[in-house]
Amino acid sequence: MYRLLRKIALTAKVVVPEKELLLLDTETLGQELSSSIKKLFQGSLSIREVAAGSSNAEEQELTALSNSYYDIERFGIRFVASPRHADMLFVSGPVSRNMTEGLRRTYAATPDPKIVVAIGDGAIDGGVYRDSYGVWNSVSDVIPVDFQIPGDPPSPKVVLASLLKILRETEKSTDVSSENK
Amino acid sequence: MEFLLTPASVLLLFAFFFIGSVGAVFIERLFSDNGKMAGFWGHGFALLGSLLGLAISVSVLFFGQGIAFTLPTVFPNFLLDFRLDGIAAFFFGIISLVSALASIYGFGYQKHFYGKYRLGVFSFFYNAFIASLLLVPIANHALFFLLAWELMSVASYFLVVFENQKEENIKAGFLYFLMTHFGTVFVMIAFFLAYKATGSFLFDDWRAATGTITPLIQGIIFGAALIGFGTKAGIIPLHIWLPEAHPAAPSHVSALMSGVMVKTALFMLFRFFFDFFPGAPMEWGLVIILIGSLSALLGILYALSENDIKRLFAFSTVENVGIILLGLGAGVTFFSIGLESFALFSLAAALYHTLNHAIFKSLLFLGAGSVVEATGTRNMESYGGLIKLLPFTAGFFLVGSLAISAFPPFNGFASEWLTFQSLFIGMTSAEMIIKVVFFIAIGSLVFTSGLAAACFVKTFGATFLARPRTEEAKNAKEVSVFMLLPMGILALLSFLLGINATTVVASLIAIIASIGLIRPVTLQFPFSEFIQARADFAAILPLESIALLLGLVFLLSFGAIWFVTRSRKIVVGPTWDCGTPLGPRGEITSGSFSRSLVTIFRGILRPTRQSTVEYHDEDMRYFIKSQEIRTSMSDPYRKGIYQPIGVVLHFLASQARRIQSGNVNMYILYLFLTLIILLLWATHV
Amino acid sequence: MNTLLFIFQLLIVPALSPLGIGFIRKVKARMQNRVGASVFQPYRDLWKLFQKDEVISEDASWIFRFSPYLIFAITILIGASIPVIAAVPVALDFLPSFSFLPAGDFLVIIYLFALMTFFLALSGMDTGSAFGGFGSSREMMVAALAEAGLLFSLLAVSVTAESGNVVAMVGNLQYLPLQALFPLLIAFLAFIIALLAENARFPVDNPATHLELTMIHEAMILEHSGKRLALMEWAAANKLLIFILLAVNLFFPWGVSLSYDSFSGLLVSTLLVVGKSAILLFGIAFLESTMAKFRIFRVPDLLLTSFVLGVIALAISITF
Amino acid sequence: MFEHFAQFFFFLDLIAFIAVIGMHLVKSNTNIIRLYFLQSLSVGVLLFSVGLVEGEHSLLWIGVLTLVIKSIVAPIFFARLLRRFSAQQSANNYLSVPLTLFVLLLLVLFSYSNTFLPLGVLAPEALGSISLGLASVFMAIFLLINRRGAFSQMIGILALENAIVLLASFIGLEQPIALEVGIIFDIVIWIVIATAFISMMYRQFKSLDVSRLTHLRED
Repeated sequence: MYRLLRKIALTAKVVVPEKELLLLDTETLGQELSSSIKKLFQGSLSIREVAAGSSNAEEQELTALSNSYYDIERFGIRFVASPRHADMLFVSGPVSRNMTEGLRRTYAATPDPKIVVAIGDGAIDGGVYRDSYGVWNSVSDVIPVDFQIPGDPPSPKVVLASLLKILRETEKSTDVSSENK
Repeated sequence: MEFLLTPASVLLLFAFFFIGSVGAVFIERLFSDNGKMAGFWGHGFALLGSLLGLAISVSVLFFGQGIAFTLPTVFPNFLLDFRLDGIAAFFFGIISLVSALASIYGFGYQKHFYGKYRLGVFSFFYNAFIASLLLVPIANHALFFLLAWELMSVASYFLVVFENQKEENIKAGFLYFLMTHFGTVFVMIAFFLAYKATGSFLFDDWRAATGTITPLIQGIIFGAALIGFGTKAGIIPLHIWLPEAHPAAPSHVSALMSGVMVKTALFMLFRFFFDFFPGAPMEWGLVIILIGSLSALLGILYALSENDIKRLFAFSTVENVGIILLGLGAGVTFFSIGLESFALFSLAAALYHTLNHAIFKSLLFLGAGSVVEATGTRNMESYGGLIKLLPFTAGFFLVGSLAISAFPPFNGFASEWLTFQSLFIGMTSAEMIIKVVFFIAIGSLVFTSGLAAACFVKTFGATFLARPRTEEAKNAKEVSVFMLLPMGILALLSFLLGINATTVVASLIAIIASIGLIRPVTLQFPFSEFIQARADFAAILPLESIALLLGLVFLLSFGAIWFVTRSRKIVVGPTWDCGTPLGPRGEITSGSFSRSLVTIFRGILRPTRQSTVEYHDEDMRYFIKSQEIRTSMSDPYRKGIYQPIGVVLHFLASQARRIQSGNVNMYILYLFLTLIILLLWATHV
Repeated sequence: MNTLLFIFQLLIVPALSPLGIGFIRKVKARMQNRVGASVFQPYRDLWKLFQKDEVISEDASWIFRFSPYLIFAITILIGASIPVIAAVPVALDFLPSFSFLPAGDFLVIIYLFALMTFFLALSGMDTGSAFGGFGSSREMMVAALAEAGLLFSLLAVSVTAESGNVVAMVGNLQYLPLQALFPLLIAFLAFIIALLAENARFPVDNPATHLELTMIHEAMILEHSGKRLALMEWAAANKLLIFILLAVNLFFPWGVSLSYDSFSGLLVSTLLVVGKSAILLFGIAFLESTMAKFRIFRVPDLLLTSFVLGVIALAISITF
Repeated sequence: MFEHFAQFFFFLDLIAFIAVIGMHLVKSNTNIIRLYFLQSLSVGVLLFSVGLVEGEHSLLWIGVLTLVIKSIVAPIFFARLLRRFSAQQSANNYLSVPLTLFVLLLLVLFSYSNTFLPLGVLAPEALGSISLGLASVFMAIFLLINRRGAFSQMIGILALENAIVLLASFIGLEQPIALEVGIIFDIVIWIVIATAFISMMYRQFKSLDVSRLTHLRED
């Protein structure tokens, strides 16, 4: 036990600095959130991940988010079990026929104000499974989508950066817009 | 008001019941509306009688000195001697209160029997039952008491087997009849021993002759009384008839039986240990406490594993009888080691729990009655979601469950808190044996209250919450106002009795002191600054301020939160079941709820499980067509104690049959031989 | 002046309890070598949940809608009646009899917590989802068995302190010689086990898990959303802080000031209480990081050991 | 009242005693009726003479009544009954004759033994006839046990009746008249029942043998 504790105490704290994340240029498609919602979810955000026929690639990347390198929790973001507790829905994979009902129910079960993020190429436009008989090609065909994070699968850094950009970008732009107003 | 204190009022009371019972039989013949008028007549007069009884007991308790009179009878040694002193008036009051409310409930419940059973007969036995219940505390002559006791047993037997189309009711009735008379045998032993020791059947002479009884005789009398009245009260080894008989009776009768008839047995135990032969040695107190803790713990464990709603309440009656016995046993122990005022206090706790249990148990049984009336079955597995269909019943049922699980603002908590305090006092006494026994009592009481909370979450949840699991539960409808009114009154009473616990305990201490052998002195309680029981005033935990605080804090937080979140919307959607449209079969039922606790206590409960599998093709045994799992509780008492006794009796009986050879001459020979033997014995003795 | 103290006493526990939860999460993160959310994250979570709308199941009855408020109110009531910084019951100036003293009786506290668990389990069962039902069944099992250990440990303290009221106990315990407090150590162990069981902490239930088979407390609040979820989380935090304060002030009573007037006494007592609670919270977090969760049917043995420890403590404290 | 006529009463008692013994030994039913006639005759005469001696008019009537009913009506009635069922011969015992005699001896010794000395104090001068009467009571009961035929058992009960009356009169228990009439009335009723019973039994079992009744017992 003692050796474990000593190892914990001594190992260096290595975590992706926030600045580096903000500088990453990721093109996130989707219009701005209103400032009130942004301010609301600034401090704390709970995400419910829905795998709608995904190839589990996006899920691997998302689990990596809560390790000590990326450590999503320091931004007040955490993954929750029930859509009732969730604010944001991460939907991955082209929505398969038998997941449609499940996805619609999850969407209905999430209280407002809620954000839907289609993560990974599969979710955005069907990716490699496009136009196959079993899928709807994209999440937006089933439920309204607010943001998209492209990539097959997008790396954790990209996901984290886009998340921060979704929640914080207007500051910069408001500073910008407030300046030029 | 003075009229209520005269013997005439008591006779008028029994006249009401007489008219109610006999009249109903004729009424039923006159009107051909399958018993509707007879039912109203019977329940009406029962209501009148009980209200008069309530008035008498209130006037005796608070204004008068008590009623005592004697009616001579034909037989020399048999006097109808009535005596209504403080303690008898208290029980008289409880009985008449619960029977009044049960009769009101009966008006609504009787349409359950139209056309199926004869309501005239029901009213006859119903009035006879209540009359005999009221006779028991008032009887002051041993034989008169035995008459009332027997009348009570017989009347309740006929009420238990009233719905005789169901086979299990008949069996339950037979077992009940057998066990009560087993108990009555011991009661008679106690009475006749007392008669032999004191030379008279009058209880007053017994009270006077306290000094002259040898300890041995007193011990046997106490033992016989404990077994006799214990059978009627339903202490653990003798309880097997209670969960059979109480559910079989119509609901308002089982409310009477569970809430009140059990209390008459405890009343007589109190009389025997404190009124007739006070000064029982300490060992009796410890024995009562051990029986009490055993009954409490095992009673609630069996209630927990029960799926039939009325059997569950019957087992919980066994548990509450155990708790009352704890208070009584503590009283006997303190009295024997000289702490009279603490004895007074723990007896007040026992009587308070008797009153509370009579109220919330009858509330729960009436609630169960209306649920059974609405759904038509007693099996909790087929209920579910009834709170939306029977809103008032659910509300009152919740109040009853809160009261019985002893939660603060209600009366159950007040009496359990008092029982705890009296057990704490016993714990600090000098003797080691007393300390050990009181430890066991506290341990069993705390486990019992924890399991009681779990049991009543299960009962309320499985019956009223979530979605209806069967068709009957789906189209259940709210019961008539006659059935809701008594439940409402009982719920209000159980709240009021919880709130002003102080005044109730003060009057109880006065009642017990009225027996004249214990004078309340100032008590110094080691455990709580809140108990000050001086001569005339007993202040216990101010439950009303706790209730007030809880109410205030609830309103404050509710208002603040409502203000903060008033602009938020509430959307009503389907229950979240991981996206799959799970039907009502997915929710938890009473059996699965108690499965974890039953598995933990499997050593005691010994659950049995048979699973039968049916394959499509017997020898291939790969594809299962259907699988059935049947879980149930084995009944150790019936297998362990009553079965062997039955076998032995049967064997003896079959031996005795051989004497009946069928030959007339043989019988005359037996006669002749006995004649000769008697002659020899007569001349030589 | 008393009114101010009365309000202070009323609000101290709900105000500080999210801080306790935040501190435990921070230590657990640190143990996993993560930065972890800030200590004030629970406040933000609560604030966000209060702003959100609610989705309530159509099968839910009025019990589902009102029990969060009742549960929250119970924790506030108990929080106001236990000794936090000073062990002296405060009553309103204009209504002297209206104080929190009666609610401080240790039996009342145990039964109020049982009432809270009662309604928590009912609201879990109300929506008819399988998780809620099983969560309530396991919660009632744990609560039924933990109550024994809880009662016996508090009883041992009350026997040593010769008083039934939690606030008065702390006052009396300070004057007792040290060896009189020896049985309290055993009682403390029993109390800690009961604490872990009642607050769904580690060996009994994993607060962060969402695994249907193991979660007890989480399963019951799966259906709650918006302000009702916030109330449930806050009530759970309050309950944890109350247990921590009881454990700290009852079993290590030194330093708790006996009156509100001396400012220096209050300062010392505040520091001591915060320090002791921090140590206890660190202990819980440490336990959660280094220990595996017990299988559900090993929990009764744990609770039985707490019961036996309580009985031993009581036996010792009675004989001496 | 017994001093002068002790011998005469003892003689009557002896006749009754011998009648009962005869009932055990005789084979045919008609003889049993004749012996019963003899016994009731002796009882009747005794009662009549006691009435005469005591000057009790009521006793006289009782004596006449017993004579008429017991010794005249009953035997004729029974004889006609026997003729109807033509069962004159079927009277046999469980025990063989020597054994019956041995049991009778035992009973006589028992009644003469000193167990019944206290009874003597009631009528000191008639000690012999008391024990004789007692013996006849015991023997009448034994007759019921020993006889196999239903008819002889009927007569046995009536003989027991007479023996009791005899014994009572010797002990001086001339009961109040109501009891006497009661006993006589009893006999009349008994006769009616006996005929009904016999005819039913006969119609059912075609014989008066009691042992046939055993299979009536339900197992």
